[in-house]
Amino acid sequence: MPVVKVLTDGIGEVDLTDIAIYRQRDGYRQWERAVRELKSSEVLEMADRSGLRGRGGAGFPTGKKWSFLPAGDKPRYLVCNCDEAEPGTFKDHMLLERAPHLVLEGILLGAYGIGSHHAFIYIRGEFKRGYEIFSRALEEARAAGFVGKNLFGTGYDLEVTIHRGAGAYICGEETALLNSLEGKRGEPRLKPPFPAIAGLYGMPTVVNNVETLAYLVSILRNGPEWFAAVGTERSKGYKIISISGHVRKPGNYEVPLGTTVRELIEIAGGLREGRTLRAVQPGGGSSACIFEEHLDLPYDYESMAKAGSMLGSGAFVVFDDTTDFVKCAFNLVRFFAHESCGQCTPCREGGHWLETVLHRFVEGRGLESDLAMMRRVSSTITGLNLCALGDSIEPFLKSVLQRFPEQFEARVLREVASA
Amino acid sequence: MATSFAGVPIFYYEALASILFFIGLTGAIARRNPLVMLMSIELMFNAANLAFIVFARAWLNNAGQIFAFLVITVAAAEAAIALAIVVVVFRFAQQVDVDEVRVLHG
Amino acid sequence: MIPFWIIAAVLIVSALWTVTARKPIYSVVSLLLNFAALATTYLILHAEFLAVMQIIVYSGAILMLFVFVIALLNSGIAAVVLGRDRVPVAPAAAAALAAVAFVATAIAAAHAPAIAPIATHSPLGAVGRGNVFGSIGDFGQALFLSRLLPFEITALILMVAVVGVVLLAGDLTPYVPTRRRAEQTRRALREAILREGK
Amino acid sequence: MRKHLFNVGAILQGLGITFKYMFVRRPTIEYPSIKKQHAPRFHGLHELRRYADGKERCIGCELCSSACPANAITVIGAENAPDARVSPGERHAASYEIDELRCIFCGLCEEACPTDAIVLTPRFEMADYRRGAFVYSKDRLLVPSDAGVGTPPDERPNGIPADLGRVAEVKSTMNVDRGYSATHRGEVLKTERKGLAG
Amino acid sequence: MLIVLVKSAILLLVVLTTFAYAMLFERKIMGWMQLRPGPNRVGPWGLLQPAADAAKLILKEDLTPKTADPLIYRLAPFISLLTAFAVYAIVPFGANGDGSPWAIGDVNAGILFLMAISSIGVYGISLGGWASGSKFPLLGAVRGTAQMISYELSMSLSFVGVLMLAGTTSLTGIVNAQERVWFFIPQALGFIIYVITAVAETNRTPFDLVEAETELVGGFHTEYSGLRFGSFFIAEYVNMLTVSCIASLLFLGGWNAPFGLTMIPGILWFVLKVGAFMFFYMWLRATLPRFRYDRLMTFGWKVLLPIATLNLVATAAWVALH
Amino acid sequence: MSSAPATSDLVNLTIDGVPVQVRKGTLLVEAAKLIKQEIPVYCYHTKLGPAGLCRVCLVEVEGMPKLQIGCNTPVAEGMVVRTRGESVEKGRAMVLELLLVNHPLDCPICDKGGECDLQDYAMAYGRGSSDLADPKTSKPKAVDLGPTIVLDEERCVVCQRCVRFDDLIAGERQLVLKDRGHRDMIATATGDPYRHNFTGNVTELCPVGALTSKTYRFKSRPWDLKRTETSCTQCSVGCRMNVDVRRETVLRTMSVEGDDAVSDWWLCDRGRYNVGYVDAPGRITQPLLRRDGTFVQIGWDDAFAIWAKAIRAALDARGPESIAALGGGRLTNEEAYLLARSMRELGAKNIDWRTGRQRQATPGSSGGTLLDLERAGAIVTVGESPAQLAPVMDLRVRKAVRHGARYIRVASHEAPPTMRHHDVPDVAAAAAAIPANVTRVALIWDGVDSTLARAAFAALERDGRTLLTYISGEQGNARGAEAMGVLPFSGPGYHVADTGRDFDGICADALAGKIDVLSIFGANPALNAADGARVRGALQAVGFLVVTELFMTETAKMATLVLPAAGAFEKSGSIVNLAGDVLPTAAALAPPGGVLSDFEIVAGLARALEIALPDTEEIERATIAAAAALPVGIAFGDERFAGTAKEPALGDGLRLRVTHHAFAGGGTLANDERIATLRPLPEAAFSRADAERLGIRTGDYVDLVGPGGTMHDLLAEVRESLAPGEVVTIAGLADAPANALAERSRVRVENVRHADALVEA
Repeated sequence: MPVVKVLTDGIGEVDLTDIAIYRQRDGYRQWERAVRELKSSEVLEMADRSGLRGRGGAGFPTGKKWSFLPAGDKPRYLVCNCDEAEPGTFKDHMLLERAPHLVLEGILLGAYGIGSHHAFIYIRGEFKRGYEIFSRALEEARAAGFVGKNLFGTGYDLEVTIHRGAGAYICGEETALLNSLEGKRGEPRLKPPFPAIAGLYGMPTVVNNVETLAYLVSILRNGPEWFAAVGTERSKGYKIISISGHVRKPGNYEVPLGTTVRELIEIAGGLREGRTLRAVQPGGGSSACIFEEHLDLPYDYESMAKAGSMLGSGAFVVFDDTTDFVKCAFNLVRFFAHESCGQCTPCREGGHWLETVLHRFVEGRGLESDLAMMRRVSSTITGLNLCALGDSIEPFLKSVLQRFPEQFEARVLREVASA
Repeated sequence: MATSFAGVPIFYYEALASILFFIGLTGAIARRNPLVMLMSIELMFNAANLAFIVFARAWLNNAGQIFAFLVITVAAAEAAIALAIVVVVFRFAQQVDVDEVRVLHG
Repeated sequence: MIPFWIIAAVLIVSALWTVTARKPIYSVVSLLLNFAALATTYLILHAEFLAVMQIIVYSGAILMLFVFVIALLNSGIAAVVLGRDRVPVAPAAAAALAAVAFVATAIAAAHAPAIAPIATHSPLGAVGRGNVFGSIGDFGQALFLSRLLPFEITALILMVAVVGVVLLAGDLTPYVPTRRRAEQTRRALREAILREGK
Repeated sequence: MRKHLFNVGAILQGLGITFKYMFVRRPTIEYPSIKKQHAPRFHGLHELRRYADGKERCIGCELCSSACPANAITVIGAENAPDARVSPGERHAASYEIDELRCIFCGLCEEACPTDAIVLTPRFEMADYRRGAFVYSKDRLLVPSDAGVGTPPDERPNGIPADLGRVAEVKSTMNVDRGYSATHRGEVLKTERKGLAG
Repeated sequence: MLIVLVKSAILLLVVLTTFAYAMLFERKIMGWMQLRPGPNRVGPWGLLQPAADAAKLILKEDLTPKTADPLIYRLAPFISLLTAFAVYAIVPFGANGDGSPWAIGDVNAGILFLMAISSIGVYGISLGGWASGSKFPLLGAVRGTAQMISYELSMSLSFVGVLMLAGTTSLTGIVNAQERVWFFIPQALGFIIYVITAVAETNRTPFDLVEAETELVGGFHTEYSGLRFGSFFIAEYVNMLTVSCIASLLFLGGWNAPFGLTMIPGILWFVLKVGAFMFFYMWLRATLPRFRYDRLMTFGWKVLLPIATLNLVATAAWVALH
Repeated sequence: MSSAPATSDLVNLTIDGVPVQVRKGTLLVEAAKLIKQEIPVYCYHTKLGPAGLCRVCLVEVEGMPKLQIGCNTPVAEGMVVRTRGESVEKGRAMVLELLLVNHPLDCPICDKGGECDLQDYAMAYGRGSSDLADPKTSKPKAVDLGPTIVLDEERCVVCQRCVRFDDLIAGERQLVLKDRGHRDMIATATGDPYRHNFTGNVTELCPVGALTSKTYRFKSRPWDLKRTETSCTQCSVGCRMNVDVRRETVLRTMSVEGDDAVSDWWLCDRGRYNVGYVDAPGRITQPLLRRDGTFVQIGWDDAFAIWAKAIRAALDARGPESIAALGGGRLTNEEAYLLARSMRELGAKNIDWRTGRQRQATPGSSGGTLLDLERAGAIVTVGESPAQLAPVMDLRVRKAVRHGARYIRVASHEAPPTMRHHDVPDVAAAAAAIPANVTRVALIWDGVDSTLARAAFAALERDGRTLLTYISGEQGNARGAEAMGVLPFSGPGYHVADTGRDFDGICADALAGKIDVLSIFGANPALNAADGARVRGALQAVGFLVVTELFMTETAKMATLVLPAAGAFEKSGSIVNLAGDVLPTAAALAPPGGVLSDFEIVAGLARALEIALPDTEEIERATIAAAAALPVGIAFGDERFAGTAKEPALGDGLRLRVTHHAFAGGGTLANDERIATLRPLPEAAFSRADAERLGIRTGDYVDLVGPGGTMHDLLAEVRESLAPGEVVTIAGLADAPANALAERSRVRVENVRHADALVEA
């Protein structure tokens, strides 16, 4: 079983929220080392060499992202995205609550890596407990001298600000998050300009996921080569997978990238007795399903994309033969329609339209023409949107429509009772 | 020769004819409108005719009547030509004032 | 006697009106009245045929011609403006004098010794009967038998008059039907355009 | 020309035809006593219809006015009072006038109307003595408030009519008892038909 | 004298009634020929229509245009009316056993009298048209004058043939001369010429250029209204009646009965012939369109007049040879 | 525009096969316009920039996998763009279908029907049908947003143009998008009525019929309107505007697209909405002569004759000194020229346009254009800011501030603006507040206090710095009137002429009984002059007072002869705006019967006086020459313009300040019932210290008593920005004329009635 403990090391064993315990386990050592011994460009280079890719969903190489920041004397900001709201994902939640100091250290390292003096963490509004834990952790760290002015006597200042969201899925999108952070309506910004050029308050900004930043600690500790040695050719390192659905032991499992899908199901205890697998949604609510024929694919960014889906944030949802995919599709579409910010037309109107239609299907009042319409509308609105939310509506719906049309056709109202 | 018809002395008719003639004459001299001048001339013709007929009656000889008839005929011809001239002159000069139309004065 | 005076009065008044009327049409109307009275006089004087002729030719044709010309000129563009009428003192006085002299002569002549009438073959009879003095038959015989030459000469004169009138007032440009004229114009235009084209 | 002048045969032929027609039965209808039944789609006097619930169909959109080739229609729109709507939706015709003297009864207004409010009825008797009487305003164009047809409008708050743009089933709502002439399909005519009119 | 007055009164009544119903009759006939019922609202079969028309004309406002010459404008209808009725002073309607005619006055030169009176009749039209002081009446008047002068010539020439055959100018004499043969047989050409010129003289279709409502909006009487218009109207129909009478007298044997049907009174025959001629008038109106003005003149001068002259010469030759 | 761009700034690309060369950074939407190729847009607006929301401006860019939005894609060298084609059309059709999914098809009801972008694009690019089977969502219609705007939520396509206008252009940030997803909707952030000086622009920006003007709602259909392009004459900016007329009524006014130089495509609410006076019932339509204390209607011939007779009598009795003429701000250049010329033909020199508080309109040779103002690095206002005097100029200021300019107000007593600003106590502080690196400074003066203007000019003038001056006056064509010679000391084209008496002098003469005939053309000094009591006295002292007016204004009521004059929409001519631009005005409709334009009135008087008038061509030529003349030799705050008004004596009490309000005024503003809700209430603003001292709270009613008069029933407002010792009221309100009290005099507060007490009573 390829389950590893890198980030999850100690979680469930000791109380990592206690700074003393965390420091016993080499906590903040890397942070002190970085500030004292390394230049920020060295941190950046290590991140780059490790091949670490963004764990938030898009999988963009972290080092490359940092390198987009323009040179100049403008203030730079690092924002840690802890607005984990993708259906099926619960890894950041866990890290925030169980290993807040690890997260904080990651943030500090990231901020140091880009030469920022002010880092922000945007915590999802619903993570009340996580917020409290992290706040306490931050206070402890501040008291311990890891955050604040003139750190370790080097003259390097770094402030960390916690910001709580107000419960909008869209604020997980980096520009919407920045808007929300600025106090504006949480809706994605028009790109270009990208946040690296004009982000928070118009300044160069990097937005990184909690998990991404947290891995910086172990990368610095073990060296980038250690990290790059694991995984497949382009998807390197480890990843926490949130496995849920029709498995016996759902939960977060940290594995090297490239573990096969079948293995992942096994890790989570396998299917229930007598059930057969129908589909797996490998990357959260916005990813398309993969099916039995994909079971032996390695779970990495490239393979998932090749299979027509994506790895996303690592939310691995398993569906067995008891699944009503119409209801699933409705549930997901309703979620996206509800979470749409309403800025751009395809997402706003298309999502709502599909939700209405799917609701009819759930009630058994579908129309024959709706099937073609859903395919047409969902596929056309993809790619027309300002942010990825609108594009998230299609994949799951499309894949189940294609794979299980009989489930939809069964809900088509064939005869209207002549009233 | 009868000196009176139905109690009217013949010279009454003569006088009547001469009065009509001179009325016509005056008109022909005094008016400038060629139409009225022509009508005055017709008046003079008729006065003469009246005299002819009176004398024809007096002598019971219809030579006078014949003469009057010829006069009527010629008067018709004369009127036709004169009116034609008037029309032509009007077309030509846009006026019919005989004093103003003096193209032929030489 | 009374009919005579009435007729005389009508004749003189209408004649005066003819001469003095401002509008020529009034002259025509009064002259019409004059002619009617004159025709009545002719009937009294046993000139039945002439009375009818007076109406047909004078009233019906000659005067009609006047009306026609008046209407024609009236329909022209320009209003006919005439100056004041002439009242030449000397000729008027002379005319008045002549009139007096003429009347005097007439009265004198009336008192001259009577001359025997040169009777024609028709008797004097009621007007309206056939073959009496002045009736159509009587008149026709005189005209076509004894007075044929003057009648023919008059006919000649009439012929000349007709030719004259046609020459004077007629439009002597050759008549071209509208359609053909339009065709000619078109052809001329086309030729002109072709010439211009060169 | 000669051809025309001497075409006696044609004249005789024509005389024959006219003579023959003296004995042909005449198609004339004794109009005031016998009224012709017009086709239901005959283009006659306009009427403004209502929905079954008594609301005016007209929303004052002026499309009829702009469609009218004779500029006979004048519409002035106004906003509905939210608590006492004249028509469904926000807008109604505060003034709706048709000058029937200008109208050419082409029916384009009917075509243009999005709510089937204006229709041309088969009613054609609208003679009057004053020109002003031919300017029909809403008081004469609107059908009685209980003469509505079609489905009542959607009761959504401020909603647009449910049958906006759909053709309703009955063309005219004219009713004999209400003083309109009985001209629409299914009505019994008051007088019998006679002669060729039948 | 009294007898003459009584005769005149009776005749006036008869002529006026005839006029009234001739008008109704015309409208009826035209209606039938045009597939219409004709007047049928006033009285049974519209028989009271003439009375209604008369009432209307009497009650109508009598207008004199500002531009009109008031005196002549008012005089013209009377001239028309007067001349129209004056003809009946000499028209005979039948004959007693002794040969004396049923007429107000019998004149030897009857036909000449007729021509004289009818030549005066045109004054009504030309003076009325001129005096209205507007364009269309003036045009109507000018046309009317020219047309009347032109056609009167041919008409007179058509008379002359009859006169030569009858050897008299008395109308009674002419009728009597037709006891054996009606003149429309020997004078067929003359009769045709007469029919044509008679239509022209009374300004009826197809020679109604004087009125020509489509071009001249009524021609000479455009401006007239009320009774003055009525006068013209009456004159026109009385003239129609007159020329019908003349046709009957000159060409159709007057009151002579055809085919020896003498049991029917002569007056009835006369009325029948006049009626037939009147019907022909109306028939023509219902059939033929209007002449163009230049064709009318061309026809009158270049066709009718030569033919009439030819007819005259031929008749003269025939008479001379017999 | 001033210089041709360097070649390096240019980018070559191909749009639909057509090679285009445009400036670097140009967006594809704009580039496509160059080749007349339309890319449909809803959220994009040239003046608002891209937002990328509506997604209808899709284009295909070679080398890019997805369709790009044309509104936010900058051009790049060698780019190959297709604005047509299957995928583009499919994408656009989809977007339009989605836009229509919840859009009610009540186009026949909708005011926008006929000029609606959604209609047009749906016809041009849409599918023509939809697979929608479910009922559309129902949302509130006719939502009252504020005194001017009504929102139809169903029709909204959430392009956010209005929101962005309010944020980026007006800077008010009142409108926001509330709620999320398909439920999101425009609303004011606070829930208060949407109210500022530029609200009307959102109705124009709205691509659908969601935002409509209350004044135009259901009044007409666009195709029935007759459109005339003219210039607004409400204030001295002279914005180009389209006037839409139907049935001899001005139904609406619209801004002119492409008018970058003057209005920057916007209109203020006053210019947009104050049009209902054209057919107001109070309009005078016949000359009125005062006879035995009441006005009787007379004919124009009589009016001219009586007027001319009075002038002749005055000239004969006491010479040209005894006649005077006032007014010019409402007149066009041609009218002003004719007036000045006619007066000088008579030998009269007593002629002036300055009947209000403004002293000067021509800023002198340092005057800048409105575009210059936009580019200034610092903007200093002395006197009143243009916010209420010349609102569209205020938009330029806002634009400059958004671009980083520093906005400095000297001793301002107005409410603080919603933009970043610095209030400084005096001119010296203003000079100090200007950042050192700023080379372009704009100085805006309200035209009232010449001394202050001179001081400001002197303080701000510095080597290496461009100082641009502006006078944001209260009268529409004041600068034109000055150029045309409606001044006692200068003739057309600023040529110095014999000096007559200015407005103050005329008033003084009138009070001394020296003026026999005073003719006032389109001015209302009784309401607008600073020292109202004195001016009213002077007007009453004039033997023969003639007023040309549209309405029975305060001045007209005092006249002997009132002549009905045509309004701004009813005459053609030209005006000169505050930046010196000569702008044409065009008649959009004919004046009511019996009403003449001032031009005709002056010409009629001249004819009655038998003065030789120049012919039309000469007037035209002279007007153009005078309007184009450079104001050489006129200083900013020129002493010749300064006037003779004295500072009132010091005393106890609060110092009275008078401010303008865009909707406060007599005449056309007072007689337009359509804008009744926009007119301000008579108010008095106190500083917090004074209010506490006097026990006044916001909402109370107070009276102000000063030397010579009282202002009754003013609504009190406590304004934080005010310095203690001042009370501020609004000028030009007919209900409570501020000039009942002399400006800057000391006033007492009396008769304070508390709001809660009033409610109880």
